[in-house]
Amino acid sequence: MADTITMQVARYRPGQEAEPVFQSYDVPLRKEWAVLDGLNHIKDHVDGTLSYRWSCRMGICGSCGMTVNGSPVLSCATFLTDYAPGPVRVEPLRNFPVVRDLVVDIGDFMAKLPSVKPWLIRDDEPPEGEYLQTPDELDDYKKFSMCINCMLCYSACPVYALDPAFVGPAAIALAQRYNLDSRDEGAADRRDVLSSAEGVWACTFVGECSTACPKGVDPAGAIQRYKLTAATHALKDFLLPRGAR
Amino acid sequence: MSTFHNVVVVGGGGAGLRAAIAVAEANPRLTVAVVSKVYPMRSHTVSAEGGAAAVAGPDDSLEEHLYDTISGGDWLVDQDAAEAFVQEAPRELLRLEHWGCPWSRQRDGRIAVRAFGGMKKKRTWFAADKTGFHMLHTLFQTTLSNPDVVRYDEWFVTSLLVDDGQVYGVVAIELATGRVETVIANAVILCTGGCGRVFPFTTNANIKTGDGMALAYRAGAPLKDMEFVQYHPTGLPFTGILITEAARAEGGWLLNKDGYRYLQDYDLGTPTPHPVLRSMELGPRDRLSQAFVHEHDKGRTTDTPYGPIVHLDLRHLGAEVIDAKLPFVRELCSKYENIDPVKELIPVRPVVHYMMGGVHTDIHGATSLTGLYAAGEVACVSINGANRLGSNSLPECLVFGARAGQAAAEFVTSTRTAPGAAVYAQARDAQRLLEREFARHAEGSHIGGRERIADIRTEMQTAMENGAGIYRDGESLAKAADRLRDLRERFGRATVDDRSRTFNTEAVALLELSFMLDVAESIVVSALHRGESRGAHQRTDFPGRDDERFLAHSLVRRTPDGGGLVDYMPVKITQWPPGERVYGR
Amino acid sequence: MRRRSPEPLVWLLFSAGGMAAALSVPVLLFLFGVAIPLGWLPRPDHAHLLTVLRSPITKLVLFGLCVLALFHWAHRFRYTLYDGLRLKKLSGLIIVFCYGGALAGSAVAGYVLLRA
Amino acid sequence: MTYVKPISTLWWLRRPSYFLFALRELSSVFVAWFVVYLLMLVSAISAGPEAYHRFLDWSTGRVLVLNVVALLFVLLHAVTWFNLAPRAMVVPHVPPVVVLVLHYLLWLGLSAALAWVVLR
Ligand SMILES: Cc1cc2nc3c(=O)[nH]c(=O)nc-3n(C[C@H](O)[C@H](O)[C@H](O)COP(=O)(O)OP(=O)(O)OC[C@H]3O[C@@H](n4cnc5c(N)ncnc54)[C@H](O)[C@@H]3O)c2cc1C
Ligand code: SF4
Ligand code: F3S
Ligand code: FES
Repeated sequence: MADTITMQVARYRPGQEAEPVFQSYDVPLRKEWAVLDGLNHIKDHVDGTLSYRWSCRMGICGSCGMTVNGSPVLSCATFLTDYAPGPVRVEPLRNFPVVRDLVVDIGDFMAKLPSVKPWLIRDDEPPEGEYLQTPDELDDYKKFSMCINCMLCYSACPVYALDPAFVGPAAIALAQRYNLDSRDEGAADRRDVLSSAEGVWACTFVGECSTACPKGVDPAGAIQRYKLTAATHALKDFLLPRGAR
Repeated sequence: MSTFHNVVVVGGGGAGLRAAIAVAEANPRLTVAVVSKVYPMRSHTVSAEGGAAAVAGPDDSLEEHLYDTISGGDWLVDQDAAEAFVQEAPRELLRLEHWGCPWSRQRDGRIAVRAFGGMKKKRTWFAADKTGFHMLHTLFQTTLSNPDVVRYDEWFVTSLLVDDGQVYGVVAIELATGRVETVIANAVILCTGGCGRVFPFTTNANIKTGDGMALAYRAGAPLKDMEFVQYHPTGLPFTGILITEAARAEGGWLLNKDGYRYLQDYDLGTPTPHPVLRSMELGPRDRLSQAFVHEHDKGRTTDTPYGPIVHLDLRHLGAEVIDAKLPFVRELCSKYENIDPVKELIPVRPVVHYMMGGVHTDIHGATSLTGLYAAGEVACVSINGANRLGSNSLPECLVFGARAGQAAAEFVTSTRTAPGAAVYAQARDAQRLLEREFARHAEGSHIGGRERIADIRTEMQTAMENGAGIYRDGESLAKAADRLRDLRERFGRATVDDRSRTFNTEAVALLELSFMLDVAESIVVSALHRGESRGAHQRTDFPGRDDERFLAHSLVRRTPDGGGLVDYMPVKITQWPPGERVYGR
Repeated sequence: MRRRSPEPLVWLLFSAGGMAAALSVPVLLFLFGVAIPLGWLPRPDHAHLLTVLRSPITKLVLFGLCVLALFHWAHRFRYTLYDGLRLKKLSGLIIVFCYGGALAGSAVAGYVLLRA
Repeated sequence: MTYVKPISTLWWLRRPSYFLFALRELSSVFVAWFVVYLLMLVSAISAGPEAYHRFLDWSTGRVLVLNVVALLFVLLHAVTWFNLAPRAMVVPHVPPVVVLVLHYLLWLGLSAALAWVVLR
């Protein structure tokens, strides 16, 4: 095994470049080094001006998403040796405006998130103790509660690229996380946004969101399930006379 | 430019978000801002795995949780604070349940609890082994429903605005634009988390650089018990990724290189096939980490390129238990170590994990400065004493986050003091100061050569590991203090190559390093002064606990020349006089 | 009042069509489009096919299949034009072409099957 | 001052998975073609034996090529459709694999039944 690997890193400094350019760096190739370790090596020892986000380096904070050799991944959980002998191409996440180097603007998601009301909605006062929930009921939504908001799914989804108004995979999965929670009563409140044209109906089930998801959330499944729910609802509305509803 | 909010919370982790909700609930007319250098859901609370302790079942009692906490903290715990803590923890965790936290459940639908190190009863609530993740996201999503909570995401706070001993807001850099902004407020709550990055090998995220401790320290608030740094006994070599204590609570064993459960040699009980509470692998973290050092001295650890290790054995638990209770452990091991804990041993070593010390506060989260509050890991309310028990920290964030929020809300509702002209002048100055600071570091031509931020940081971390590690003595600490003085001087020559305003992470790293140097120094000074061994602070030159002289909290204040001045305040003891810490017997 | 969108209903038709097509089209296309013309299988007796075709059940089933399959095409093709060729601007036109086409096709199918 | 990367109309050529998706979407055209072909067949059958045989003769050559391509696309449609089914249809207490297997069994059964009706 060679002991270095070339990383081609996309650089974009507003005011300096009109569009991203690639800069190559040679970094040591070590068995346990993630792509993020390579970037940290560059930043600490070669070029302090390289900008990117990271924090937990254990795949749970969701800040280090990047495009590595064309695929959206968590750079702290993707290893350099998997790309040996290289070069490794590191670019910012696709489908988001690039702020600087590998940093993208996820403001769009942050603005959309509250619109699907991802919080527990109840009309009544909470009980003295806990709401009871069996392990089976927990399993009904557990998968969808694993989202770390890393945005890999948005980066993978071509529909989001083409139609930025699309609410998008993670936000819909989070809405489903609450819709399917036995303690929640807010499904009706979420329906307007979810079943709008920019909601689930914009998704053509490309499925790349679920392929990209590092936490097994399966947003594509969440969306597809909601389509079924929404369609059943619409059918009922359509078939039943107004008074009977 | 400046904006105004009644209360500013610095930090969007467990403590910060809980505090913000508490402010909004206490008085809906108040506006509250959450300023955080990362998006709130990226805060380090997200990495907490094991669980959150609160008395839950009928077979447990507040008394027992209180006693475990006090003895676990080697009696350096303020018993009134700990009492408030154990009393309010269950309610707080229950509130989180009402907000949707997916706690793991028993068959009948009630909350499940698990065992944890140093706890006599099973009282640790958990959401599989992603407890912090679920708690943080639940809190974050709950704040989304509250329009009174205004967020300033990716704003880096650089200093507090202080006028005449009262705090009136913060100065911050908006990272996306590089603009220096001020947020004026009647009260500030610091919830910036810990400072593990002061050490080389830590479970802590990149963002845990002790900013809030340094902010308060510089503003004149004393830091308390800074010498107590917790090493967690089971971190993965190289990455420092934590293998949660829950792995041992579910029945994991620690083995030395001969496959021997070595903890039995360190007065931690006798090995049994099934886990026994407060015994062996379920002893407290300080004792387990210390045992590792002794094993190493006896040559019974295994050497690896990343230092000596022992092994954590989960194989006998079987795939089913591991997948149900410890799925993240399995995921982390396979991802970062390429091993499957169902079939293989996990290499582990002690790793810096948690800061018992912090900004000194009373039991309402109030600091010594008017208008300044602190909660979470940044604060030292003194419920953790000389050694925090696993799973006490998450509920601490909630209990004291809520208390600080309420106290701050009351304070701003009842006082009329408005920020004077001096504050606004300071706000204007702050911008110029920061610009000048950067210009200085950005200048290429320094007398005495240029210094890289990363080099200074690495040397600081090494100095801390060597001088103020699991075992320390007067000599090692003095040497560390020297090194730090030296590094501070070199810091003046540190250069920033990045001149861009947009998302300048090099500038952030520079500011963080300056914060860390302050924090490191406060740790070393405090440790030098405490001539005894207690909990996580083990002096080889003073091996015994000395209640005569040191049953007291250390308080370190910053002197004008940048040094630290240490004095002591008494520990509040209401029920339990200091006793012997007994585990496994 | 919630804005009524026809999207769920056309999606249901799309899905039903997708399912019907997935289940029955491969075998039918294989038989009549490939295997029989190639002579891999003997040509079925005309009389037999006519009897089968004249049964009202067959007519109904085939009619259902045609309508659903056409709506499946209409819906999917609409999005193919939107995304694949980036023609969302022409949305109005595309909708008329696709669903209109499906309706017209259904009418033809009805006519052909009734007459058979 | 952010940079937004323009999207090419040929975006679906950029990644193999996108290309496969594009093919899957295109399958609908061949489903529609099948309807046309089926209706032509029905007309031919109802028009009498000669028409029927003429139709089958016509179905060799170029039409056959078209039908082979159409068959491949329709198979792609069927396989992707069944594979995705368990994700949309979540039946409580039934593992997704079972849903998947049931779909394939149904497909098999129905195909056999149709073939039997035709070839009997
Ligand atoms: C790996 C790991 C596992 C753990 N497991 C457990 C467990 O099982 N049980 C338990 O009880 N405890 C556990 N702990 C401890 C516990 O998680 C932490 O002590 C707790 O989460 C700290 O929360 P916090 O809100 O105080 O700070 P954090 O969650 O660290 O949040 C700090 C916040 O402050 C902000 N901030 C910091 N500096 C600035 C600045 N200069 N300007 C603006 N914003 C700033 C950050 O952006 C962030 O939002 C664990 C810790 C670690 C490291
Ligand atoms: S759904 Fe998966 S990919 Fe999308 S943001 Fe959540 S964790 Fe990331
Ligand atoms: S990739 Fe996009 S189109 Fe739908 S299935 Fe996923 S959101
Ligand atoms: S650094 Fe946190 S997910 Fe990669």
